[in-house]
Formats: sequence, structure tokens, C-alpha cells
Amino acid sequence: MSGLHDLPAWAALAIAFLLLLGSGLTLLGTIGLVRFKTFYERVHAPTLGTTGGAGAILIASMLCFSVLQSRPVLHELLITVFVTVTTPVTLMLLARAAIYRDRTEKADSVDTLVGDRGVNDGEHSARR
Amino acid sequence: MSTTILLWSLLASQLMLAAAMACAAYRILVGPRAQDRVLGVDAIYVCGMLLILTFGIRNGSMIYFEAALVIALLGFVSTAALAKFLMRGEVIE
Amino acid sequence: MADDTSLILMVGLPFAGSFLAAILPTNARNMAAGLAGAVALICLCLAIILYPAVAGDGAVHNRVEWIPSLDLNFTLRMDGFAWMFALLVSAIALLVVLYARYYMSPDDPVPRFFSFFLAFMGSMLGIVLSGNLILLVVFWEMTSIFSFLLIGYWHHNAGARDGARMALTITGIGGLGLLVGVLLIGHIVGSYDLDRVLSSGELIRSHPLYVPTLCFLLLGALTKSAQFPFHFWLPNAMAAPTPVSAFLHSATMVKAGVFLMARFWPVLAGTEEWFWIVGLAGMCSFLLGSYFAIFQQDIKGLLAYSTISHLGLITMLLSLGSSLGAVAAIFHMMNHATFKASLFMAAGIIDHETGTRDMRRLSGLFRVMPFTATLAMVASAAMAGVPLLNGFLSKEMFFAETIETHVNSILDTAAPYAAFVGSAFAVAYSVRFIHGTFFGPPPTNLPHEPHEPPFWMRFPILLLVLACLVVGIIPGLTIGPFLHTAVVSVLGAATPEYSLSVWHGFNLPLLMSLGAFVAGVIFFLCLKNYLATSEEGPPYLRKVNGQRIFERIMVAISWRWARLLEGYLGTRRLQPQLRLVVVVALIAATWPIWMQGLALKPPSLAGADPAFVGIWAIAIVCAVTAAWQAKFHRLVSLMLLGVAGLVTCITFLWLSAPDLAVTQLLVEVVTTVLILLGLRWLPKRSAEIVPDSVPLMAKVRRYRDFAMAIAVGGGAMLVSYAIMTRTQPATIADYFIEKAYSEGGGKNVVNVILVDFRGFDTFGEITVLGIVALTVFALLRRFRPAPDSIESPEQQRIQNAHDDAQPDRKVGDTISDYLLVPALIMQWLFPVIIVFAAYLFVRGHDLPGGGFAAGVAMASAFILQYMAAGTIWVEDRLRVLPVRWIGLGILLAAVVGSGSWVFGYPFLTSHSQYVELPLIGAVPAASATLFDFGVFSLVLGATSLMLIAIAHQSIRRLRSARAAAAAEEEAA
Amino acid sequence: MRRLLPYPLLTASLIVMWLLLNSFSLGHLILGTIIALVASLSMAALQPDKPRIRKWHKIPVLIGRVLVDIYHSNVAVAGLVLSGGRRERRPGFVVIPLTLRDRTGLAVLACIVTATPGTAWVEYHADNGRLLIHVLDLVDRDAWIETIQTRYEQLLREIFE
Amino acid sequence: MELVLSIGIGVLIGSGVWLLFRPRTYQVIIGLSLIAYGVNLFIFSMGRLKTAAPPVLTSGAVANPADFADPIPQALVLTAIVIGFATTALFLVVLLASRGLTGSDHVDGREPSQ
Amino acid sequence: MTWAEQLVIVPILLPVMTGAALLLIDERRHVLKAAVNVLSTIALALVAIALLDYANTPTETNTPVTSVYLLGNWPAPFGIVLVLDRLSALMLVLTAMLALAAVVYSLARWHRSGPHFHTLFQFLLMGVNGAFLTGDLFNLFVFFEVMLASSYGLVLHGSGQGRVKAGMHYVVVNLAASSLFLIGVAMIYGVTGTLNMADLALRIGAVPASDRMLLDAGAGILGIAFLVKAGMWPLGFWLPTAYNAAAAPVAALFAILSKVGVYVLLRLSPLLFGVEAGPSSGFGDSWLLVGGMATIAFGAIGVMASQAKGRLAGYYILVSSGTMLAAIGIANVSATAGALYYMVSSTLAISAFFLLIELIDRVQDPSAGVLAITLDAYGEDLEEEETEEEIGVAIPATLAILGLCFAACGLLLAGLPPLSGFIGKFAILTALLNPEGLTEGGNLSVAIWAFVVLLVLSGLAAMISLTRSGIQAFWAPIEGIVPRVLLMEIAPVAFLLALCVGLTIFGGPVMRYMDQTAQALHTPHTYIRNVMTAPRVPPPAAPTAQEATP
Ligand code: NA
Ligand code: NA
Repeated sequence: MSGLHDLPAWAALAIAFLLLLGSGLTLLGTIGLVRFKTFYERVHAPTLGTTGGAGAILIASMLCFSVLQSRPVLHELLITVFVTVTTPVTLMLLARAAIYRDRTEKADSVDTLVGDRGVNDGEHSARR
Repeated sequence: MSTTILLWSLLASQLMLAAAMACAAYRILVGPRAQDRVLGVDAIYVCGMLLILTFGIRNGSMIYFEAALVIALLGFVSTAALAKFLMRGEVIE
Repeated sequence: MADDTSLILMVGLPFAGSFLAAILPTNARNMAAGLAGAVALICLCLAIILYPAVAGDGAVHNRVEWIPSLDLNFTLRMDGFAWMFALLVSAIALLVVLYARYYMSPDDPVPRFFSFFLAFMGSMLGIVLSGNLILLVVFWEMTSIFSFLLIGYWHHNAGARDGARMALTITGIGGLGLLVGVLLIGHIVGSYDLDRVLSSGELIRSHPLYVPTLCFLLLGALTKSAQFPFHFWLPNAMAAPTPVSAFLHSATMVKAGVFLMARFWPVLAGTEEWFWIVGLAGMCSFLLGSYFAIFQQDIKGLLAYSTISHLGLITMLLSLGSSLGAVAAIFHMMNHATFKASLFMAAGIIDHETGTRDMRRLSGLFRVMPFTATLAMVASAAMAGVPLLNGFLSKEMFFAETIETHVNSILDTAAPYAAFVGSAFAVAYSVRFIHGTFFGPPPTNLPHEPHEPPFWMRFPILLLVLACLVVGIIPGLTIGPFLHTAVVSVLGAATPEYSLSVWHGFNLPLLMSLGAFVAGVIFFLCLKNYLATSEEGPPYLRKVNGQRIFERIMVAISWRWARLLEGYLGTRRLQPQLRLVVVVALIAATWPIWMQGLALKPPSLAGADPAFVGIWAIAIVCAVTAAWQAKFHRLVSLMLLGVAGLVTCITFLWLSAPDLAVTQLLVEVVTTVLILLGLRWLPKRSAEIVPDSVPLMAKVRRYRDFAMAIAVGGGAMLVSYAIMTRTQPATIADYFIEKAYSEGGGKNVVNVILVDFRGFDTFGEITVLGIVALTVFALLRRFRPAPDSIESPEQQRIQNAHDDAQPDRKVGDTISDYLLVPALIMQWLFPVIIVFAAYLFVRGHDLPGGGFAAGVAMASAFILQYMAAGTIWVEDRLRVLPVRWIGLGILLAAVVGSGSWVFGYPFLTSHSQYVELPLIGAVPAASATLFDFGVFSLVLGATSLMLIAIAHQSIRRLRSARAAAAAEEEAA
Repeated sequence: MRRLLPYPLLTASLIVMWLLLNSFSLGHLILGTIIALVASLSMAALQPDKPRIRKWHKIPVLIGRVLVDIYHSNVAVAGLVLSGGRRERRPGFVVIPLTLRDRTGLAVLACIVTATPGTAWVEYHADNGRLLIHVLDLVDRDAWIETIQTRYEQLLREIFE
Repeated sequence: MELVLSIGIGVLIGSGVWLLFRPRTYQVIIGLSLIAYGVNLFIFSMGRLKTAAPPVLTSGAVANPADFADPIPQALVLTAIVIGFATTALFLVVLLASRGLTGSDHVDGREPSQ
Repeated sequence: MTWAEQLVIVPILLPVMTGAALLLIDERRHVLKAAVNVLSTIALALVAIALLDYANTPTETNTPVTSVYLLGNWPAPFGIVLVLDRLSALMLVLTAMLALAAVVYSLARWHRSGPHFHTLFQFLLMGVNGAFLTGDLFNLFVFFEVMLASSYGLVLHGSGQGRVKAGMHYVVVNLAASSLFLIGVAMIYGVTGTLNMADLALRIGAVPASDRMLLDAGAGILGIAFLVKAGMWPLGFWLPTAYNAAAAPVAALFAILSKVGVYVLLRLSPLLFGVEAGPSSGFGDSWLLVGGMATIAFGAIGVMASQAKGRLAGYYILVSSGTMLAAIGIANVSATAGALYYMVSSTLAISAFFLLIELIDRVQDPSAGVLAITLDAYGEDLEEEETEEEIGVAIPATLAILGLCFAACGLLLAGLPPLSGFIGKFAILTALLNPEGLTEGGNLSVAIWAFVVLLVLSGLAAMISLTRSGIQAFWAPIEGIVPRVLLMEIAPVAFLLALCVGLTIFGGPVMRYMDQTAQALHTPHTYIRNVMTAPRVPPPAAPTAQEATP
């Protein structure tokens, strides 16, 4: 754990803050994942990690290495971009799949699929 | 002092990320439906990626960056495949 | 011609002739017979020419080295005894060939017959002329094999097949026994050379292994000579063509057994064990054979049992351990050969001319074939031991010997009585044969109209009968010297005084002969009427059918028991096999640890990162749940597996293996997609179909498996913990770390190891990947989904139906809406991932990455396109030729590797250097980079090939449906 | 030139990406350019619709708005999670009629909507432009329609159409 | 660390082995994958554990091996990962073919007779 | 480096390059592919023979030839080495001979019954040859995997239910064994810190007592991996099924696969656990002996119990493997020599038998062969290749020739005289009974007696079973159906059998070779020394030139 000792205090503290912020947000997101009652609510949870959480930690990382190497280290930006672009793909596909599955099971219109009603009546086996 | 704080916050942050992974894993384990689990997988991948980043900071080394990059860029492929499988019963049509 | 060459010729010519006969056309009957006759004649002449040498020097040798280190040499050795047999074999062979020329039908593939015949003859000559015990075993087994072929010559006949098989089995078992016996002799004596063995009698008899040696050798001899209790194969071998019987069951095959006993007589005989085993077998055979012979209705059956009996006589003589007995035995071997050969031939003529050998149907043949009848009668008389015929002489000697006391025991006391009874039976069956065949009313209702056979068919019998007569009348002048040579060669210094003359005065043996003659005739007369209509086989004992017992035992052992045992000791199911593999490996690992103990550092979590502990807690729960859920909740299991994989990756990273983490992550992604692709073709499985109550046995099995899994897991844990906590020995890794940069030209040691230090491993490993991809491809080319998976997945059907039902939608709208945005993003990621792959590739040598990771990353770019837009869309736009990439990748790697040859270096010697490029600066230009590019190409090709091949199954179904529809349309 | 450089913006981004991944040097600029060209050319094989950006200057505005929204919604959702069951949430679906038809624009919108905690893109009908989103805390349905349409759709239409 | 990792290895291999004994092909493929993780980690652990010491040289100077994690197990694991991936794919296709031809996803190609 | 030294790698490179090049040829150009494959196999055979000749050259110091090839020019024990000695040369030649027969046979039609046959075939050769040549434990694993991967492909070649079912078991069991292999290698590395076999031999003796149990456990696990491949009871139940299911030329080539496991044990047992190994000396020998004997017994039972000739042949492989394993367990020079001879003979014979089976089955059902390929293989495949008319010359006197070949196979397999099967068995037997040499005598243990009895009885079982099936095939059919057999189908059988005849006739020189091989195996000093001191080709005069050898 060499390098870290070379960090100036301001950077160390900033990094520490960002790290705690980022991981805290991520944790909150996943707590939401646990706590929220329906799938459609849970869909929102991981984005906390991919936006706020990832953002903070990536900034921390950029800061850390830029200071350590005394040059701008920006490649974390790429992660930011990739995460921002790729996470929605999964979530979109997933949310739509969930809608489909609920519809075929309830034969209902979308608009009834609101709130706690109608979703997830504890079918315990994943289908195929 | 500041380094100590940083180290402690690194530790705390890693612990929080591990806890976040645990929460996501809980969703995978409990479900109740497949899409919830896929959501959990997606989240756990992100948490893993962040954990890797914190680990890089902790060691002051950029050598761990690729792994995070791989998750960021390609991690979604498997979850997207899972999601598509749920929707269509087939990943590639 | 040198004597030793003659020996080789005697053994070699028959085989050469056999080969020639085999390649003759099927109808070349005369040529084959001529060839066989010529070979036999030459052998006979060679034997005759060799006599002076044999009689003078004692033995002719010829030694050709074969496998000297095993003391197995092609040693031929002809002494008097061997000479006698060689003469007998070739002479009778000549006669049988002549006979067979007329006997064999033009419909039969005669050349094949003579081919087998000659080979058999060569083997028999080999037995008698072997000067090396192993060589003797070789020829011994060859006689078994060729007799098998000869007996089964008419294989369309089930009897022939069974007889042949039984003969082979029994004599084959005997042959193996002989082999073991000979090996033991070799162990005792220290050589397989016959001369050395023959001079080591004392050593052998006093050796602790004498009894087993004796038993094994006798197993060989007694089975071959059809001695009790192995006699039953011989009557069944009568299904052979008669020339075969005439040859095999007179002078050869069966004689090999007694030949062997006589050969080893000086070495093995004289002990109590020898006396009892050989004597008992001989006496039983002698009595049983003669008794059974009386009740046979088949002429050849009668002769077969008579053969058993006569060989029993010889065996008895040998058992006594007296040298006079041995002389008598040797003499009777010759006599029996002559009369039995002629009798078989006569039986064959009868069979040939009348179409039957059943004495119940035959009678009065004397009228139609007086000449043959006369010959047969003389030969039978010899068989019965009538004076003035050769059989009489040896039988007298036999009687004389049995009267003597050898080893004081019941067996010895019983010998003369047995001899008497057996001889009486012999008279009875001889009379029965003559009477039942040649006398009585004229034959009626025979398959053929009987008449005399051609002269040349009778001629061999004539010669043999003449020999019986001549030897019987003037033994001293005719056979005397030859017999003496033979006897001396066997007995050596122990040769006794004996006299060969018809008249020895009015003594007990003569009295016994007369008594036996009278008793035999009376016995026959008593049985005459009964025999005229009786069933085959002696009364009461008919049921005790050795053949049937043998068959039953054989079927039981070699078939039923074997199958049962195969079932008990083996399995064809996969799960037990896997359990066994695991258990055995567990034992193999536990054993040394158990024996030597295992010192462990006390477990402690000190120094463990809490986060690391945390993620492993997650991984453990997930792994266990994945295992638990894999049956019904496949997707869940797959996802949990993914979590375990992710934690594995992080662990690699945590513990300083970033390369592993990157690679594992990439593989993880591809594997998930792969399994998902596969899941589409698996049946639906849900918990509902499980019965509520699990049967007890299944529960027990589950607990057992659980216990095994825990044991294995615990073992792996212990061992890994033990090794991790021990200090590491000096490893070869140090060298790599030290030289990676200076000689390998890279900073990423792992990558330098992969592409340079141990590039050969990588070369092999990528080949594996390529091979598997090709296999996957090949297998999927023939893929046929299960009926319930052929349809589109349920989801697609519902969605398409939904689209179809809505007036404003058309089929496919759902999917296109679904993918509208995601597909776009996935498409735009295509070049991004390509650049990323290039990045992984380029930096690999110095930092984590490399050709493999780049290849997988690149492949995921393709997969993503397939996922986004479907197979057809992608393949309309991109020409994906993964097979080519695989081929090119391997070739490139190999060519780069062999480039070093040009400079005289070994394969894969890398050339690394930093090249100064204008504008760019120092660029690493290791040949290893090119090698890595081969890796990249292959990995890309292989990964895409596998995924695409599976993906193609979905559209193949569509295509075939479309093709079927088109065909239907065309038909309509 | 168009053959060689079918997607200049893409190529440029890829070069940037390369330089971000590797440290900046002339060598990497050249190597990155080559690789980016190759990647763009392979992209051309897929024949995607070529997005056209009409108003470049609006992009920073968009990014700014997104960042702000992400910040707000992060706080909001974090609060929601923290508050647990104490505060009542009213999650719900909202159907938003969109006039934006450009695929790239839609994709950006989708990313924005989904990446922002609290809203999720669920379903879009290409034929009638109806977008279904899910909102974690749906206080006012029309406000959401309004927000999406004015804050993002309009801007995106300006940029892409 | 050693303790945690060894427990992890044990659990992965143990769960995999349990699945290996199961009758359904899918269980077996998951089992094989779990075993592959376990075995890879096992191989890896044979080089002993070192944190923050990737065998990547920082400079061209002659390196001190004690400062780096053992690279050999890493190279071996890389090979093993590739081969494991290949065999997973192969087994997957074999099980698909078997399921297609026999109609059963039992490892013996037919449902056990009860 | 001399050409002879460079030649050592050719048995690996030639097949892999041929295999890769074949991938670049269009799938439909069967003839071209076949020609490339055949030519390459012939070249391989020539190379193998040249290497055998090289390995058999007497050296000045009268030590055995051990030619070491430093891959990448890295010194042992750091880089990977290939080692050519009498044993590996022998195995190479044996492989090449089987390959030659199998490839020619396959040209009659099998090569067209699935894609990439030729490539997989060549890759299999690469794997097998690599396994024989390598002197590195992990590299051995890699070549095992190459070999197994291609064997997976080949065992499934032609597809069909039977093959897929059997192939599944084959794949899973071997995957499990591969895991064991990895664990074993890893443990050995963890305890000794090396992967080079010769280096390992040097280090094993020095392993501290506190670590020895781990070394032994690792070696035990590794051994199980090899034993699974060798088919030792109770680890080899997959073998008869898989071999029976495989296409004829594939099964014929597979005859060598079970011998690879045996080879490795033969190589490693005396090398690593010889007298030098200290407390680990003789490790596993008694297990091998007992396991080998159990395998012989089980194989013999299976041979008798099998009706299908393919299964019979598969079980015979178990007998053969068991014999080898038990002979290795005996751990004495003359037994090893005998076992080597036996191995060559039985492998050739079993290979010929596998080829023959298909031809013989046509006697009973002339359409059997064709059906086997097409019946359930194609299904609704649209890409079905056009069924071409068979090419080649049908041979006259088919039945007689088939019968003769069957008889020869029978003799070889049952170990009956006069062919090499007998000599091999006799060589083992005489070595067993005279452990100190024929003239020395010596005491015999119960185990040796049991081995003798089992050897003899297994021959008997083979004889009984082969007689039964031979009679059924050739004598029982009433109507003499004369099957259509092509010259290129029977010629490989005849070729393999002719090799056995050659082994018989030239038994003396062959046995001498085996003796020397066994001698070198049991006194591995030369092997170890030559590997550890193999000189690097000096690097070109570069400033960073390192010393040639440490
Ligand atoms: Na969102
Ligand atoms: Na959102």
C-alpha cells in the first residue's frame, strides 16, 4: 500500500469522502433493492450505484491517480461512459420482459400494473 | 493522519460495497421472480466493479483498472442476455 | 543336405504348403491334394534321411536365435523318439492326404482343407521337434487352433461348430496349463532349453514347486490326449471330416499329450504324485473309454472312445514309473497310430459309400465291400489285441507291466484287474464294430447304394494294415531298431532290457489276453441284441454326458456369471462412475495424509480483509444455493454461479492476479451467454412434477452424495490451507521474474510466461479451444432438437400471436419495439469493444491483457450484434468465417514459432526487441506479439464459432420449416 | 474520404478512448488512429443509421441538465431508501406520448431516463410513439409527462432532428 | 486470507461435486463450472497468497522475486480457465445433442426406471 | 541444432499445422483434405521412424540416447522441454502406425460422415505425440487436453444416439479426471516448486517430512487422473461403451489413447518414485499392482460377457491396460520390458480388431455399416451431404480374408501362439516368475502368483469370447452373404496385423529394444542429467547475452 502515503492531505480527505459517498450511495441502492416491494420499484435501485455511487468512486479514483502520478488520469471517464450507456440496456430489456410476463399472466392492460397490485404473487420458480 | 483517514474510509467503503453485494445477492437468492434476480446480478456486477476500483485506490495501483473496465463495458452482456432470454425465451434469434 | 536344414524344412515346408494351398482357387482340388501329398512325402523322406544321424549321434539340433533375452529360441531337436513321431506323422499324413483326395467332395472348398491340414501337420511336427519348451508350447497351441479349424471345417453343421469349439476350449485350457508348467520348469531349471531341462530331473523333482509344475504340465497333456476327466471333447470332434479324424486321433493331436508325458517322463516320473495323478487318469480313461465304446452306435464314436481308452492304456503305462512301462507306452503309441488311422479311414469309406455311420442301420457290408471289410477286420483285430498283430505285442507288455508292483497302493493292486476288464471291453467293441457293420443281413434302406471305394482310397488302409501285420509278426526285424532308438532317446541310461517277440512263453499276460478275449466275446454276445436297437451311449450313464455338463458350465461361467459379475463389478450409468472416480481420488489423497499426519497452522482470520471475508461469505452462500437450485431453477442457478464467478475474479484481483481476473471476467460473460443459448433447448422442468414424498432409497443416496461432497470439499479445503500456510520452496518462478524483462522483453511476467517461457502451453491450450469449437460445430451440424423444443419458445409464440391479433401491429413488432433502443446501443458498442479488444491485446505483454482476453472481448462484440439484431441480420452484413480464423490463428502461432528454425533456434524461441519507430518512439516488437496475435485470432474464431453454431439452431429450424412449406406449395 | 472515414465522430471518439486508455503519446495517437479507423470501418459493415447532430451547442446543455437531474434524483432516491417504510411512496407507470422519432435521440433519452434513479424506461411503441415509463415516486403524473417532454424530448429533437 | 480462501475452495469444489453426482445434465454442467472455479482457485493458491504484488514489473531493472506474487500458478490458471471454458461449451453441446437425440436430459440418456 | 534434434518437435508441429491448414480448405473438398491428411500422416510415420532410429543409436558412453529439446531456448527446468528417448520414440511410432491405418480406413467413407474429421484426427495426433514427448508436467496436462478435446470430437464423429450417449459419459468422466490432473499438478508444484519432470525427480527426495504427505497426496490424485484414462477398475467403466460407440477408424486410433495414461505412469513411476525418491520411493506401486490385477479380472469378465464385438474389444483394452498397470506396479526391468512388448502388440491388435469389427458386422448385415452412419445421424439436416457412391476397389475372397484377419486378431488378443500376443504375454510371465533373471530363480509372492493366474485366465477368457463371436460371425450364417469390403478398408487391417507378424519374427531385436527401454526407465539418471544440463543454443552476440546454462 505504498503510494497512498504520498497523497497530500486535501486529496486524501477528498478521496476518502468521495469513497464513502460512493459506496454509501451504492449500498443505499442495493438496500433499496432489498427493501422495495415490487419489481418495478426495484428497477430503480441499482441506478443509484451506477450513477451516484460509481460517479463518486470514479472521481475519487481519478483524483487519486492524477495526484499520485502528477498527470491527469482520466481513463475512469470511460467507465463512467460505459456504465451510463450499458446499464440502461439491461434495465430496459428487463423491465420490458417483466411487463410482458406480467401481462401474459394477468392478461391485463399495462395501466393496471401499478403499485403493489398485480405483480409478483410469489411465483417461486423461475420459468426456464 | 489524512492517510489514516483515507485508509479507514477505504476499509469502510469496501465493507459497504461488500454489504451492497450482499444485498444484491439477497435479491438473487430470494427473487421472487427471475427479473428480480437479474436485477440483482446487474447490481452485484456494478458493486464488484466499484470494489475493484476502491481496491485499486487502496493499493495505489492502476493495474486493476482493466478488470473494472471489462465489467463496465462487457458485464452487461450477460445480464442483457438473461433479460432477453426472459422476454423471448431465446438469446439469439 | 545338412541335417539341421532338414529339420527346418520339416517344420517349415508344411506351413509353406499351407500358405500355398490357401491361395489356390476353391476348386483346385487335385492341385491342393498333390501339394499336400508332396509336402508330406518330402517330410517323410527327410525323416528317413535323418535316421542315420539320429541313430548315430543321438540327436540332431538346429538352433536359430529368436528372442534370446527370453531364452525363447527356434531350437529344433530330433532324437530317436522325435524321429519316430516325425516319421509317423509324415507317413500317416501322406496316407491321409491320399485318402482325403477321394474322400472330400468337390463341393467343399478342398484347398482350404489341405491348407489347414498342412498347417496342422507342421504344428505337430513342430511339437515333436521342438528343442525349446516355449517353442513347444507355441506349436502345441497351434495344433489346438488348427484342429479347431479342421474340426469345424463343415461349419454349416452345428455339431461341427460345437465340437470344434469344445476341442479348442479344452485343449486351449490345457495349453495354458502347459505354458504355466513350462514357465515353472524354466523357473526351476533356469532355462527353457529341452536338453537342459531333460538333464535336470533330480532338481525338478526335489523342487518345492514340483507338484504345481507337474499338475500344470499334466493339465496340458491330459486334455490333449483326451484323458479322463477331459476326455469328452474327443467324441464331439468326430464331426470333423473323417480324414481329419484319421490324422488327428491316431498319430497326432491326441498323441501330443502322451508324447509330452513320455518326453518329460525322465524328468517328472517316478514320484508318488506322478503315479497317482497319471495312473488314475489313465485307468479311468482306459476303462471308461472302452466301456463307452461298446455302446456307441456311430462308428466314429466307437473309434473315438476306443482312442480314449487306448491312450488311457498308454497313460497308465507311463504312470507306473518303470522303464519297461515306458517302452511299452512308446511302442503302443506307434501301434495305436497305425491301426487307428486305418480304422478311421475304413469308417470314412463306410460313411462315404453308405451315407451313414450308424451301426443300427448298417449290416452285411462284407458282401458289397469285401476288400475294405477285410482290412477293417484286421485293423480291428489289432485294436482288440489279437496275436500276430502289433496291438497284441504292446498289450502283452502292458499286462506284464500291470502285474508288477510299482508304488504299493490300491491303484497298483487294481491295475491288472483294470487291464483285464478294459481289454475285455476292447475285444467287445472291436467285435461289435466288425459284426455290426460287415456281418448280418444285407443292408437295406441306406442313403447310398454301397460298393467298394476306388482303389486309391483303400490303398492307405492297405498299407497301414500291412504294417500292423508285419510288425505283429516280425517285430524285432521291422520296428525293433527304430523303437530302440526312440526308447534310448527317452530313457537314456535307464533303458531296460526288453524283447520284442510274438511268443514269450505261456505266461500270465498271455493268459490274461486269452481270458480277456473270451470275456469280451461273451460280453458282446450278451449285449448283441440290446445293442442292435439301443440308444447311443451306455445304459444309466447316458445321462452323464460330459459334453452337456461342459456346455452348461461354459455357458454359466463364460456367459451368465460373466454378465452377472459385469453388472456387479461395473456399471454403465454415469453417476456411479463419477462417484467412484471421486471416492478413489479421495482415498488416494487421504491415504498418505492419514498415514503421515498433517500438521496445520491454527486457523485464524487475522490479516484477512473484512471485505474479502464478506464477499466470500456471499460466494459461499451463492455456490451452495446454486448447487441446490440447479435442478428446478436453472436460471437462478446460472445467476448464482455467475456471482461465485465474480467473487472468484475479485479474489484473483485481490491476490495479485489481474490477468486472471480480466480473463475470468470475460470468460464468465461468454459462458453465461453460452449456457443461456443452450437452455433454450432443454426441457421445461418445474418443481411441480416432483412427487411429494421422496423414496427412502433416494434419500439415502442423497445423504451419501452429500457426505461425499462434504468430504471432498473438506479435503480440498484442508489441503489448500495446509499448502498455503507452508513456506514456499524455491520455485522456478524466480527465474521468470528475473528474466521476464531482460530476456522475455515484457513486464507482465504472466504474459511473458504465456507467450514465451511457456508459450508451448498456450499453443496447446488454444488448440484445445479450437478443437472444441470444431467439435461443437460438427455436433451441431447434426443437431436434432427434441420434439418439445422444436417449436419457438412459448414467449415468442405468444408475442407473435399478440402482434398478429392486433390490427395495427404485424408479427415481429413486439421484438422490434423491444429492441429498438437497446439494439442501437449494442450496435454502437461494436466499434468500442473492438478498440477495447485492441487495447487488451496491445498492452498484454507489459500489463494485464493479452491475445486471449482480446479475443474473447472481440467475440463478445460479435455476440452482442447477434443478440441485438438476430443471426440473419448480422450475417447479411458481416462475413463471419470463424473456422478460417481458427485455422489461421493456429497456423500463425505455429509459423511464428518455427520462424526461429531459420536461425537455428528451437521452436518458439522469441526474438524481442524495442524498435525505434519514427515519431512513435520505442515499440516493443517481440515475435511473441505475433504469436499472441495467433492466439487472438484463434480465440476469436473459436468463441464465435461455438456461440454462432448454437445460435444457428434457431434459424435452422425456421429454414427447414420454410423449406417444407415451399415443398408443400410446390406439391399443391 | 467517406469510404475511409464513414463515421468521423465515432472515429474521433474512439481515438479519444484510445488515448484515455493509454497515456497520450504520438505513438499512441497514430496507433489509436489506425485502430479507430479499423473499428469504424467494421462498424460501417453493420450499416447503422447515421446519426446526424444538428445543434452541437445544445449537447452541453443536455449534459448539464442530466447531471443536475441525476444529482437530484440520487438524493431523492437515497432519501426514499433511507426513510424506509416511514414515508409513503406512490410508484406508478406513466405513458408519455413522444414526438421524437430519431432512434439515436430515443436511445439517448432512454439512457437518461433509465440512468436517472427514480425513473425507468419500460416500453416504447414505435408506431404511435407512446413511451411507458415507471416512476418510483409518482406524485403528479402530468408533471412527469411535462418534465420528460420539455426537459429532454425537446432538447433531443433539437439536437437530432 | 488463507483460511477464507481455503473455505471458499472447499465450498466451491464440494458444491460442484454434489452436482456432479446429480442425474440431470444441467446440474452436471453447473457442477463442472463450480468445480472449475474451485480448482482454478486451488491452483492459484498453490503459489501462496500475496496482496498487492501483481507479477508485473514496474521498471526494467532486475526484479526481486520476493516482491511479486508467484506468476506460475497464474499462468497455469489462465490455461485452465481457457480449457475450462472450452470444456463447458463442449459439454453443453453434448448435452443438447443428447437431449435432442434421446429426448431426455438425464445423464444416461434415459429416465431411470423406477 | 542438428536436424535430428530439430526433428523432435515435428511429431507435434506437423499434425497441428496440417490440422490448421485443413481448416482453410473448403469443407466440400473431401479428396483434397483426405490427400493432405494421408500425406501428412505418412510424413509423420517417417519422422517417427527416423526418431526411433535416432533414439536407438548406440552412444559412445553406452548411455541411452535422451535428446532434449528446449522449447523457446529456455533452459530446463524453467522452460518446457521435449524429451526423446527410446520410450517416447516407440510410442510415437506406434501412434503413427495406428494413425496410418485409421486414416486410410476412414477414406472409405467415415471421413465424410461429419465435418472436420481430418482436422480433429490430426489434432488428436498432436495431443498424443505431445503427451509422449513432453518432459513437463503441466505441458503434459495441456497435451492431454488437446488429445481429449479431439477425442471428444472424434468419439462423437458421425453423431447418432449411441455415440452421443456414450460420448457424454466419456466427456464427463474425463472432465472430472482433468480436474484431478490439475489439482494433482498444482499440489506437486505447491510442495516442490517445479513442473519439470526431471527437476521434480531431483526435488522429491528433498521434500521435508512435514510436506511429504502433501506431495504424496498430490501424486496420488495425479495418478488417479492417469488411471481414469488408462481405464483402471473401478475407474474405467466408460471406456468400453465409448470405444464401442466410436466409429471404426476412430476406435482404432483410440487404442493408443488408453495407453497414454499407461505411458505416463510408466514414465513417472520409476522417474519420480524410483530409488532416489527417499521415503516416497516405490510410491503407489502396490496400488498399481492390485488395481491392475483387478482391471485384468474385470476386463476379462467383460470380455466374456460381451456380445457386441465392439464392447468386447473395449473390455479387452481394459485387460491390456490392467496388464500394463500391474506390470508397472511390479517395478522391475524385465517385467517392464515384457509389458512394453505386450503393449505394442496388444495395441496394434486391438486397433486392427476395431477396424475389422465393422467389416465383419457387414457379413451378418451388409447394410449395417451404412445404416450406422446415416440412420439417426442425419435427421432433418438440410445440409446433408450428397451420398456419394463408394469409391475404391472391392476385394475378392472377402470372407476368407476377413476370416484370416479375424483369426489373427483372435490369436493376438487371446495371447495364443504363434503371434506376438503370445510372446508379449510370455515375456511378462517369465519376467514375473524370474524377477532376478531366468537363471536366478528367486522367491515369488502371492501377488505375483495372482498376476500370473490372471494373465493366463484373461487369455482364456479372450479365447472363449472370440471363438464365440468368430463362430457366430463366420460359421453360423446359413446364407453366405459376401459383404462388399473395399481394399482400402482391409488393407489397414492387414497392415497392422503384418506389423504384429513383424514383431513376432523380429522378436529378438524388438525385445532387445524393449529391454534397453526398460533399463533406461528404471535407471533414470541419464534422463535427469540430460534434461537438466541440456545446453541452450547460445543467443546471438547480444549485449544481454546470458550464460548458456545455470
Ligand atoms: Na433509472
Ligand atoms: Na431512471
